[in-house]
Amino acid sequence: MPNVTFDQAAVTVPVDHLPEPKVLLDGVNLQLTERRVGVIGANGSGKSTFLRLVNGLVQPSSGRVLVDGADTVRSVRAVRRTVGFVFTDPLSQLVMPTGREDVELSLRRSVKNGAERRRQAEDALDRLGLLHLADQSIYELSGGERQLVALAAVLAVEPAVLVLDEPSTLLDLRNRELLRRTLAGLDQQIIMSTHDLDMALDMDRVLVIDQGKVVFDGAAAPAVAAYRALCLASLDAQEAQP
Amino acid sequence: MPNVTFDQAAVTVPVDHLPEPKVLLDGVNLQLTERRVGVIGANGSGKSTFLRLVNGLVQPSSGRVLVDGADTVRSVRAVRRTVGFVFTDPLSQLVMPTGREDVELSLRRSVKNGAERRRQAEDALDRLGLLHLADQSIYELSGGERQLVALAAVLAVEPAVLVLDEPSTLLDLRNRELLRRTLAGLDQQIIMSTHDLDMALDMDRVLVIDQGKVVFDGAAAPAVAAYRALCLASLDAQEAQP
Amino acid sequence: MRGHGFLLANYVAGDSLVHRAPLALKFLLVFACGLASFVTVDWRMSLGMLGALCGLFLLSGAGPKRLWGAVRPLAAVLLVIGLFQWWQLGAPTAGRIVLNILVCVVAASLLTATTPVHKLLDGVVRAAGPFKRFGADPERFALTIGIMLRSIPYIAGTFADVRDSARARGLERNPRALVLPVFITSVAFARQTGEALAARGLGEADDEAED
Amino acid sequence: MSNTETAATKTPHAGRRRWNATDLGLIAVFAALVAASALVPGLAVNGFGVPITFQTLAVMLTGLVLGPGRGFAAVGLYVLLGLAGLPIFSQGRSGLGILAGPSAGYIIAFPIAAGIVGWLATVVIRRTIKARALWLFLSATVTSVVVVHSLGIAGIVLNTKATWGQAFLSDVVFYPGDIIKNVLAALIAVALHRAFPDILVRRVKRTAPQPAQA
Ligand SMILES: Nc1ncnc2c1ncn2[C@@H]1O[C@H](COP(=O)(O)OP(=O)(O)OP(=O)(O)O)[C@@H](O)[C@H]1O
Ligand SMILES: Nc1ncnc2c1ncn2[C@@H]1O[C@H](COP(=O)(O)OP(=O)(O)OP(=O)(O)O)[C@@H](O)[C@H]1O
Ligand SMILES: O=C(O)CCCC[C@@H]1SC[C@@H]2NC(=O)N[C@@H]21
Ligand SMILES: [Mg+2]
Ligand SMILES: [Mg+2]
Repeated sequence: MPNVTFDQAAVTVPVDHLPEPKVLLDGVNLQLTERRVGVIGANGSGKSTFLRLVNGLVQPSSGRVLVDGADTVRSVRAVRRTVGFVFTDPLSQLVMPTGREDVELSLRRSVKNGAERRRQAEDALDRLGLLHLADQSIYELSGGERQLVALAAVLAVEPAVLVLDEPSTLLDLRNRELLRRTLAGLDQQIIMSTHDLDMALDMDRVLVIDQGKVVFDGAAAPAVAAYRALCLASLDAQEAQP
Repeated sequence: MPNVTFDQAAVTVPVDHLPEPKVLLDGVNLQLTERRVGVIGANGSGKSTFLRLVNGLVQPSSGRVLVDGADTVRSVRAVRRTVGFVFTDPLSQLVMPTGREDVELSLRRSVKNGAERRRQAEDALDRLGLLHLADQSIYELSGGERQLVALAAVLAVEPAVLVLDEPSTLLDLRNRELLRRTLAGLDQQIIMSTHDLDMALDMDRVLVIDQGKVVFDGAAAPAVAAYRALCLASLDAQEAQP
Repeated sequence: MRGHGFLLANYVAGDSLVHRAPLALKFLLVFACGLASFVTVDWRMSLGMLGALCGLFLLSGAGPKRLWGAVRPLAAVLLVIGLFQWWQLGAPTAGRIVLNILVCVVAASLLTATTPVHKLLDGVVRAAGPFKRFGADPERFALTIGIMLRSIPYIAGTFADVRDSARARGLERNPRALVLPVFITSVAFARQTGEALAARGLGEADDEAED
Repeated sequence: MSNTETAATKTPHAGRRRWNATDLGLIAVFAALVAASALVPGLAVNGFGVPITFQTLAVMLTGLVLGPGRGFAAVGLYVLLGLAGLPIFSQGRSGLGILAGPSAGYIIAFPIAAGIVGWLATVVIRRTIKARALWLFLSATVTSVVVVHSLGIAGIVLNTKATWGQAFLSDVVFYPGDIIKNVLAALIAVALHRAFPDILVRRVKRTAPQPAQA
């Protein structure tokens, strides 16, 4: 497995109306070498920021993030060749008018031959049962169909590390199961954030993030339990308030 | 409760690269008078299309949809005054920079006086406990807060029917619970699609849509069971295939 | 990027003199600055105007950060123009041209930073009122302007987002992957916004009225 | 209930179709696109201080994608707001004074050009599937020569003391750039029509006639 290392990585951004910069992620120290790593936590806790660090979409304000020894800031290009990224919102990822074109675009870098590229693109779409939608405008697909197309576009290039930011939000029961099976069948390392706790339970290691800090790091079941406890505590706190 | 009537409503669209127009929804006949109606089904089955028919965002290609007797095509404005619509992604719904301004925008048509509008907007935000976030940029709100602000903007004009298209998919455990409680406290008729089957179980009546047809219509528990069965069947069919 | 004042500073709640000044007066100021930039012949006059406007801006409590935020997107353009005109027409003229542009930008930002959007819309509705008899619909006209003002930073933001998604897939050198999506996302945003308005019963033509 | 009453008033396709909210959104966003394109630094400047800008690309694209009515409205809105004082003309300029400057003709030509190229685009989209890009490019180029450049030259002559010959020569420098921009506009327009097939020529027809009574 590849080795993703967080070395005191922190992310802060200045905010217009605040005197102090806002801390999105606070000095994270980790080595991820498991095959399936889950990231869970509340809305706004910092999950997406964490994942974006892995392929250099967000750069650490201090500290470093290394993928197999390559620094995500200094060797972005090498890192991006290793790390595939699936966004939560498929529309912010799909950039071409149709699914087929989008998958082919993904393959441009690795497959030079046009016919071969086309074949591989159709293959990738077919694996998720999307071939019949290949030429439909992505804006006329349903939400779930779009999310699957976005997934296909990234899976097509078979990156060594696959980072998925809540990949199942728009999926139905069946496609969620399909995604689970697809991910189970992959050899790559997978780092995935999710609000779907059943999916988190499949992981080999789960991180719970809260307010920019990793507050739990361990096996799936206790991690999910820890997260549930966090939620309940904050709901009760709110109940008590008014 | 208001009465939403589907009278042989069908939606078909021509697709460029297909010889036949695509059928998104196939002659639906229904009367919805229950207080909480759930809509569940696979990705691409036609849920969003169904919901959009209710407030005229999609027009039936044949047949009619009536809300309290008003045709969604001929009397769109009247229908839209009665029916509020909440999208999956609150960012695509909030069109102004802050919650306050967005709610005031909602009220523009009904309240001409600026001061009065401001008062009503604050009222609407306060009812959902959001007043303290009124002037914060919508980009700085958490996912759950954003969804609730979007809800407040829709509720401000006091629609009699509230249509929600997968409102909880982007939310974490806590915010999902918060949304559930908020919805439970509303007097309006609610028609909601969701992939969260726990949420579907709260409903008084649940429709299962499959390939543009309503294939089940009844109480929540059997509906969810029927949908599960459908999913399993199609997964097994796929397993058997290759 | 999305949420930021780009070219036009975002509204800042406040109770300053500028906040309380009538909208018409603030608009007149913007309009006059647009005209003045063609009348002023001396860079010192432009500098004076710019100083006064910046003073007003800071007086409103919107803060220097916001001011800089609004001007920053133009910094590169202004630098290029400044150097080019310096070479062509000499320093005083170059200075005047650049300062005049800054005057316009700061004046427009002064208006948007101290006027909440709905007041701006109300103002447009009133101003467009007389055109009603020619079939104009002031409310929809104002709404369109409101969306346009909000779209400028959004489009600037899509440039950044699109670069992100191209990068995430290692396509940062592919011009197709960088240019086309900006337009596709902008159109998608337009339709999304339109639908969001329609769903709330805003922006549709009166179906009860003459049709 | 209100059937009989509304049946008489609602004749959707009689006369001019009124714009719906989505149309307003498109008009607003394309106006913003033109504004954003004006801010991309235009490096070279011709003899009279008119810069090379991306506005022509955005203006043509607006027409090609939105068609005549909405295209004219979008670019018209852009010009109107620029004249009112928003710093959205080339190089961040604004205000009525621009009408006295050398760019005046070009700016007045923009909305007209968007309208005309929009009308041509409607014809092209209705008639062709293949080689659309080529036809769209030709439409844009013809419009740009006939409308933008000729009005632009007239503006220069009127507002400066130049002769027609001088004005023409100073305008010629824009041709290579404009042709490249029109190629881009046509390619982008084709992609946009594929991504949003119903954006210009509405495909969704109401198939069956309305049942008269429930
Ligand atoms: N560029 C930015 N400027 C200011 N704040 C930001 C920025 N990016 C993110 N944030 C804030 O940082 C926090 C963490 O964001 P992040 O997107 O990582 O959360 P998340 O855990 O992925 O949440 P969700 O479950 O809703 O996706 C949020 O409060 C967010 O509003
Ligand atoms: N304008 C359109 N043109 C062609 N096909 C369309 C159009 N809009 C939707 N579709 C198709 O119609 C089907 C139903 O779409 P709809 O959005 O209603 O599904 P959904 O049940 O909401 O799915 P999801 O759970 O993924 O949101 C999908 O297969 C989609 O591809
Ligand atoms: O000042 C303005 O905003 C308008 C500038 C007009 C520039 C004209 S448009 C046609 C020609 N092609 C260019 O690239 N620039 C000029
Ligand atoms: Mg996230
Ligand atoms: Mg849907």
